[in-house]
Amino acid sequence: MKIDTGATAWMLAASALVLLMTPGLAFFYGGMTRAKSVLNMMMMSFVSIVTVTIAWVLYGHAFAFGTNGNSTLNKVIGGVKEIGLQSLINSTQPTGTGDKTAIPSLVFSMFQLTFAIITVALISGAIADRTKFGAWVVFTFAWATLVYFPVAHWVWGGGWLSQLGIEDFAGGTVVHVNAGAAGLALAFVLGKRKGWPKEPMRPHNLGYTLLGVGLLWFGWFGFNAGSEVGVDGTTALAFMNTQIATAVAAGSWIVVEKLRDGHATTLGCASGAVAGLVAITPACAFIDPWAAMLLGVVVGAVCAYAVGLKYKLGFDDSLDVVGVHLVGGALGALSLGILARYATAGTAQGQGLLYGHHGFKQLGLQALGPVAIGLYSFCMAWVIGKIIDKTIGFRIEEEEEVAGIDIAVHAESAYDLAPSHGGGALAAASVAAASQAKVEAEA
Amino acid sequence: MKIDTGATAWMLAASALVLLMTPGLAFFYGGMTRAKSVLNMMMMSFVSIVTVTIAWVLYGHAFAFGTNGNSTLNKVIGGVKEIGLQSLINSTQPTGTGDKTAIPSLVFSMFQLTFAIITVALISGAIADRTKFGAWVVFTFAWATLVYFPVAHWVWGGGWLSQLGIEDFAGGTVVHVNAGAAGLALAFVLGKRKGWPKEPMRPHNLGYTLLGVGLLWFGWFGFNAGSEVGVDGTTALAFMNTQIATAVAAGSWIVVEKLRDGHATTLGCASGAVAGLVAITPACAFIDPWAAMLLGVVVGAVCAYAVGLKYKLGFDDSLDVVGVHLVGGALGALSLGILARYATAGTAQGQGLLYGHHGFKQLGLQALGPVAIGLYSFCMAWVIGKIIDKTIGFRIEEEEEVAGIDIAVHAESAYDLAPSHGGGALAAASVAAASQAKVEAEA
Amino acid sequence: MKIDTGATAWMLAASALVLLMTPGLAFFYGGMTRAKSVLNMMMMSFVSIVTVTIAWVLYGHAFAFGTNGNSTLNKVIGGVKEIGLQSLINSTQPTGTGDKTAIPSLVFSMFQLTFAIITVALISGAIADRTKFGAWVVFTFAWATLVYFPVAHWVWGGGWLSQLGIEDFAGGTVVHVNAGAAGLALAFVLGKRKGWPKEPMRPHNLGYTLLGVGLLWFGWFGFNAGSEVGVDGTTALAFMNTQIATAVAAGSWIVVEKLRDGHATTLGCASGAVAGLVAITPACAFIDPWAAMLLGVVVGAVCAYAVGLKYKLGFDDSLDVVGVHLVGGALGALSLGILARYATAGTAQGQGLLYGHHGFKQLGLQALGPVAIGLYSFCMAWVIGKIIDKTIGFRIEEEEEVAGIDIAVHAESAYDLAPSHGGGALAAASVAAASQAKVEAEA
Amino acid sequence: MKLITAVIKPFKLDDVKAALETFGVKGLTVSEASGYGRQKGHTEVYRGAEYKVDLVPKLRVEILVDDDDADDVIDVVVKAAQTGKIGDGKVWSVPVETVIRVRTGETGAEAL
Amino acid sequence: MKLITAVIKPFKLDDVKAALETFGVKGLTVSEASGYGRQKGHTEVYRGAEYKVDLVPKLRVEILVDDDDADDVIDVVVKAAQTGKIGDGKVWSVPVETVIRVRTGETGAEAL
Amino acid sequence: MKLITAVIKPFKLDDVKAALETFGVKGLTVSEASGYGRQKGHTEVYRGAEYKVDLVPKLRVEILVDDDDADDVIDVVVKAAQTGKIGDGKVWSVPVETVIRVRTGETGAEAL
Ligand SMILES: Nc1ncnc2c1ncn2[C@@H]1O[C@H](COP(=O)(O)OP(=O)(O)O)[C@@H](O)[C@H]1O
Ligand SMILES: Nc1ncnc2c1ncn2[C@@H]1O[C@H](COP(=O)(O)OP(=O)(O)O)[C@@H](O)[C@H]1O
Ligand SMILES: Nc1ncnc2c1ncn2[C@@H]1O[C@H](COP(=O)(O)OP(=O)(O)O)[C@@H](O)[C@H]1O
Repeated sequence: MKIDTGATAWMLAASALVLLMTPGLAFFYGGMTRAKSVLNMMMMSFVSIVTVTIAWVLYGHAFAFGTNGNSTLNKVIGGVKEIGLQSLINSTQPTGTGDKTAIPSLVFSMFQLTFAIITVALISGAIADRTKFGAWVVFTFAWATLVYFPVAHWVWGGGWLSQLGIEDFAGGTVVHVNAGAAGLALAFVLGKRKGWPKEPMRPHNLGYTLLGVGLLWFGWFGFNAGSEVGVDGTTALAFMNTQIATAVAAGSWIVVEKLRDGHATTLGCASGAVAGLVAITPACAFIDPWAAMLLGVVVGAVCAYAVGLKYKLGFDDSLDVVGVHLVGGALGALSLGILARYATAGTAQGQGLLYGHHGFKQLGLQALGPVAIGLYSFCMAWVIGKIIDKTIGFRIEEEEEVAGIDIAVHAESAYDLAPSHGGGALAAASVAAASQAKVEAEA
Repeated sequence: MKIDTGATAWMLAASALVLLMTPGLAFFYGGMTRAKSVLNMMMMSFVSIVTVTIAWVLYGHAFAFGTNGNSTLNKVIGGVKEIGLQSLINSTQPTGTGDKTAIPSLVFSMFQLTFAIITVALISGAIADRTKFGAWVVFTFAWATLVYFPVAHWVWGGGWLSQLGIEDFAGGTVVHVNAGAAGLALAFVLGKRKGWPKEPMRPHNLGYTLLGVGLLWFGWFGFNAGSEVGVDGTTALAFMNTQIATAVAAGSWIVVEKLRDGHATTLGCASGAVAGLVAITPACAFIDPWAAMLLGVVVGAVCAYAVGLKYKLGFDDSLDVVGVHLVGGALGALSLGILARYATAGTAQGQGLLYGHHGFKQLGLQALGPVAIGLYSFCMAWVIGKIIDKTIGFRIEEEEEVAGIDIAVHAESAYDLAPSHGGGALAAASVAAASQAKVEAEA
Repeated sequence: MKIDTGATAWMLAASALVLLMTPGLAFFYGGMTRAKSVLNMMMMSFVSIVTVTIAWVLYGHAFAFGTNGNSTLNKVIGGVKEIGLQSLINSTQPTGTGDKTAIPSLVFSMFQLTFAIITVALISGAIADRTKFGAWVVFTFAWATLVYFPVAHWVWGGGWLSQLGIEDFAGGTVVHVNAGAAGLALAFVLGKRKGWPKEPMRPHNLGYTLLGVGLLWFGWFGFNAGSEVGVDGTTALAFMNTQIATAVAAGSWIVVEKLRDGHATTLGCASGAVAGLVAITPACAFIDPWAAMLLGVVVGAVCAYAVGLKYKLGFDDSLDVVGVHLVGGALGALSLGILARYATAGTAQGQGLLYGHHGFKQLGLQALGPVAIGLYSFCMAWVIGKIIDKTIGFRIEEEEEVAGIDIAVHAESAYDLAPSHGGGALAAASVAAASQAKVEAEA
Repeated sequence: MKLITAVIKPFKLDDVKAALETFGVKGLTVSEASGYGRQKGHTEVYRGAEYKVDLVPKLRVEILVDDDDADDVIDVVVKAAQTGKIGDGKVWSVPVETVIRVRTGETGAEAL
Repeated sequence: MKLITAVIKPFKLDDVKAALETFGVKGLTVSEASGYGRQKGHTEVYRGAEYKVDLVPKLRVEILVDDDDADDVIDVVVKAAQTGKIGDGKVWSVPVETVIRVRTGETGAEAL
Repeated sequence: MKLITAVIKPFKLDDVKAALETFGVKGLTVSEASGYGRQKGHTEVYRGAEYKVDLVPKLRVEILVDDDDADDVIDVVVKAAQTGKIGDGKVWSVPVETVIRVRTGETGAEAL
């Protein structure tokens, strides 16, 4: 098929944008931890790029988007032909615009890879400050393989959920419910941080968190508007709705805060924006601007309360992966059952309660998606987590946790800002570069 | 009209780029405040995204770019058909390249929305450290509605200024003079910060400021080269000229500093780059590379002096919105009257003194633009500001200002970096998570 | 030729992406210095944007990509027609996709300009904390003029190296070996920092370094996939391979660290990613995904050891420009001699040992490139550096170095974070805004 | 009047504050410090180069008390700050000649 | 010799420095501290969870003076640091046995 | 028992620590401070406005020692911290009444 250079240009840009979201997430999360664990938090995101990329090239693309020629088996898993991505070179993939043009298959693969990466990275927010790094590396491989790749296949690769007619434009369930449920499971497997919730664990650098939101918001345009895999009016609608729901949800969250706590906070604004991004993700291409606004109002307010649940229920979902991604993602997916208007252009297929003839059926389907994926992901993450915990151990020592995971696990500290003689007198001046000998010996 | 996927791809990317400029601005500004007010400074930018997006969807696009069928009324304001943006779905907008291709109207709307957002956010630099957050929210709605939307219509929506023949490619007057004049008005309405100019108020984090400049520079390519609304040689020229003027102005500013103060500073380099970006904005598509260079030299030097004016005249334009945006924007707009060569391809229409047959007329028009828009914006901002001040109050209490607006208004502090036991012993160790009960009670 | 709007859209985006890499580099490098020299480190990057842009417009493009009509002279240098870029307006440049479409010449020029900028900026990592700012400014002009522009011509502008058949898709030799060799030369010219290697000089802000890596990685997609100058399957392959090698190299580096030092570090992950980006640069469009993976493994491990060389050999390449860029770039260039499969589509031209009929010849050529360019760059940088050192001096005073270059050279300090009364009581409270009078007097 | 200075582990501050409040001491002044002693610091690694950081983060607490209370307060602090592990810190007391409350100019016991 | 220590509100440092200079004191040493006392701290809110921060930023100023000047210097500091509002801080003095200027090895009054 | 306090140039800390260790002192407590005295600070410039920063970064080292060692320790510190340039700092000593090791409750010389 003929390559549409315009569509491809957009998908190249979109791929880069979505890839940037993971460093963005590293800063969003990193700013919320304490100064002694920011590096570990960021490393959990960065290493997800490493591990998921490797898994993707080796078999991830094949499992998620390959075909295996067996229509029953194909309901649950892709194929093997795409292993190593070799077969994608010089092949093309039709755009989503229905005009018989294509983009190079490797661009599609790259775009999808970035989704897999950030989904895995999102989970890490639930287990801040206390996770063995090696265990996390193992978990990312296992969960991507056993959960993300199949689930992506179910919804986007022609699997059973898509065959049922479930709609998820850019990943409300595949990405956010999926990651949120896994985060919840790991929060249980790892248990509470020492001192939680009695000890205060407030964000150490809200500038980083805002930077993260800025990059996430920016990248999310690629995430959502790129999911059309092409350039047309749907791309445009997805883009605009993303902006609307995000801005409105940020506003909604801080209005709730102002009324409830007396202050509109920076972290609330940032959290609201992310909640809006999450909720609009499945719906962005299917609903009207006013509906995006409505969704923004609802998700901003709901999530502003949902993040308090963990105190009530007593699980230490440290950075609110559940309250924002699981709740927000489910809400967005569900909203389609009511508000979807453009699900499949020109037909009632996939339309919601307000527009479709089979509205209740779609609403049911839209509820089934989060439930099925959420349950699957929760159970699998719990099992994987438990196995890791029983074998190599999933949690660092209590003393390391108190002293700070950055130094214990990565042998680094994030900041050395003291002005005296530049570079932290208290630290640097008392430091001995003990290792040159060692380095030399080994080099 | 047929959608040009290439042009659309660029406009999608450009829209994302310009949206990123507002978080970029948050960091540019945030780094220049003191540590006790950085969050508030950033929140003024972020909340502008919220409020202006809402206003834009509801009526902003309609007011700025709609038509109302009445040619006299249309000189000053757009229409109402586009309210809610519903009518833009599946409609298209011709590209600026004259080849009968189009982009989806919602992409154009999104692109323009990002301009409205950053224009409003720019104003906040004039009133750092002392502004009631609720009052700022009200101001953003009012000023966007009464000033930005109409002014955008006058120049870009077919209104009276464009009918007169004023040229402003990407917003030297609509964005920068407009915001600068409003900033000046608010600096008068709110008055000086306690201690200004006697007390030192030096930037607390120049890294943030440089990050902001990096993101602004990056995003500005979308701003300027996106304003062609299409992809052709003009887009390319706008892009290149943006780079040239910005780099040269940054250099020009630090040369002035080196000669005047003995040091080339980081903040000077950053400020010069922004001044260059501002000045080239109206002119980027109309002038030659050598002229962009000349403009860069002039604006870098002029603004390096202009930021000192506030001490002389005694108004506390805290982060130099006037010295950089009003002065730089006016200079750029004016420069067109002399240097413009390609204003309307193939004709003398809009050419400057050096090239056009009607050069003096164009120079006059180019002077009229900043004056008319500057005056209108200044007066309206002053009136809106005064009304807000007399009703809900525009300024925080003196004690809150001394203690720091972040804690007073947002109940947050930006940094908690102390290494002792991670997360600021002096703060965190002495904190009690008093609120779980409250959260639970309310959740 | 007809402009391909899709290809142009991608090249516009790619140009913006590559431009962003230099601020990204500023943060990557800045985070690794001590707190007292971060601003100077960043300024060396930012001012490179200024100086190289000026040189590029004036004569850089002409020297690198112009033709002079003399085929012998043209082996070593471009022409003069493009001086001032005036002749590029409204002209076009064929895309690299062989389909007879074009992009505006100014877009190509802008894209190439961003390469020149970052190459120069890369060098600064070798001479952190001790370089006179004015001397650096002079050096950037001289080195860009005498080294970068000719070398770019040799490889990409039709010069002698390209005529020999050397392959370098996106700049493994032109950018990385070139910059690395110059960095090595300057490390010798300037000598060691006071106290090196006995005194500890650990990174002061690893968050900045990670931010830098995030932006570099993001921008590098433009760097590599943009080097196709068009949109086709090759663009897609370059993009995907960039991701693969980078992720794998980051992983490879931290595995080496874990085994050797006991800890997988943040800086190691960041460094590995950059090493991967460097090594894949020349090869990205020519090799298979599995080969990109292999290259990633090798370069991550090799560079993890190469950065220790400076201790052994005793030169203070402060931020490891040699260990990462010279070594990584040479490795990538060399790898083509073995792994290249798609160098020129459909022919054995340029294929490596594994595929080509003339494999050893290509391997020899791929060794020649780094050697020739590395030697030329090293010698020229040494000579330029020595001349600067003997005339205006290249190094700051020892006392300034101890006190910190930021204050000595730029009269600024990067951070003022103390919470007491906001904005650093210890600093700000004791400061007197002595200069208003002066400013007024001069304004 | 005595000035009691305690160098303690940072995460013990809350306990010390609580114990002092129970005892009846109403004020104190804290500052960040770093300690060097039997307790070892840690090692950091940057690009393979190892750095020994042998200073350990501590807090330095100062409490002005009446002569009569001094011994009791020292006791209270020592008990509250104790973990039994190396690095728990030191407490010492120094005689003070005058204490003045800046706000009112009160001196001596009134100033506390 | 006496060591006078003042815990003051940070924004008063300039006034204190100026007053001391007028009086004739040429040097001092300052460090960041946090105070706990009658003055209340503030509340921070993160995602609806409230944190009470009850330490208030202060500066800790140390001035070495001759015995004869001690009372006057205390006076000067108290006056300059006073705002009359809760939290103005404390000033106290402690007897010092030796003072040495590191640069020259001078001791006693010469060392100041 | 004596408390010796030294205000020194930050980059001298390593030398001081080494010298004390050689002498036999096993522990000390350090904190960041800023000094004001004969040594001038520096000037910073932001958008053409000049700021005089007249406080200079210093470290404040506290060492508890036995009465007998006090003079020697002072000597050791002064020698190690000396550069001979203005701003080298001061060392002073103050009598201490009690010292307690928090971990064990030991007092006096045992506590050091
Ligand atoms: N001689 C001393 N003078 C001042 N402070 C000391 C001295 N010895 C120890 N300290 C402080 O007490 C802290 C704890 O001492 P350390 O020897 O590590 O453990 P412990 O007191 O439990 O034996 C040190 O970190 C240091 O701050
Ligand atoms: N007993 C004490 N010992 C040491 N410092 C104290 C003591 N009481 C108060 N302070 C210091 O003095 C500061 C002011 O005390 P506070 O009780 O808040 O106000 P005021 O002195 O005006 O009554 C405190 O922040 C603290 O730093
Ligand atoms: N009277 C004083 N009280 C307390 N500290 C002082 C006093 N005078 C000087 N200092 C401290 O000693 C440091 C060095 O003093 P300074 O006058 O600059 O140099 P020098 O001691 O070499 O003459 C100052 O920075 C300050 O921290």
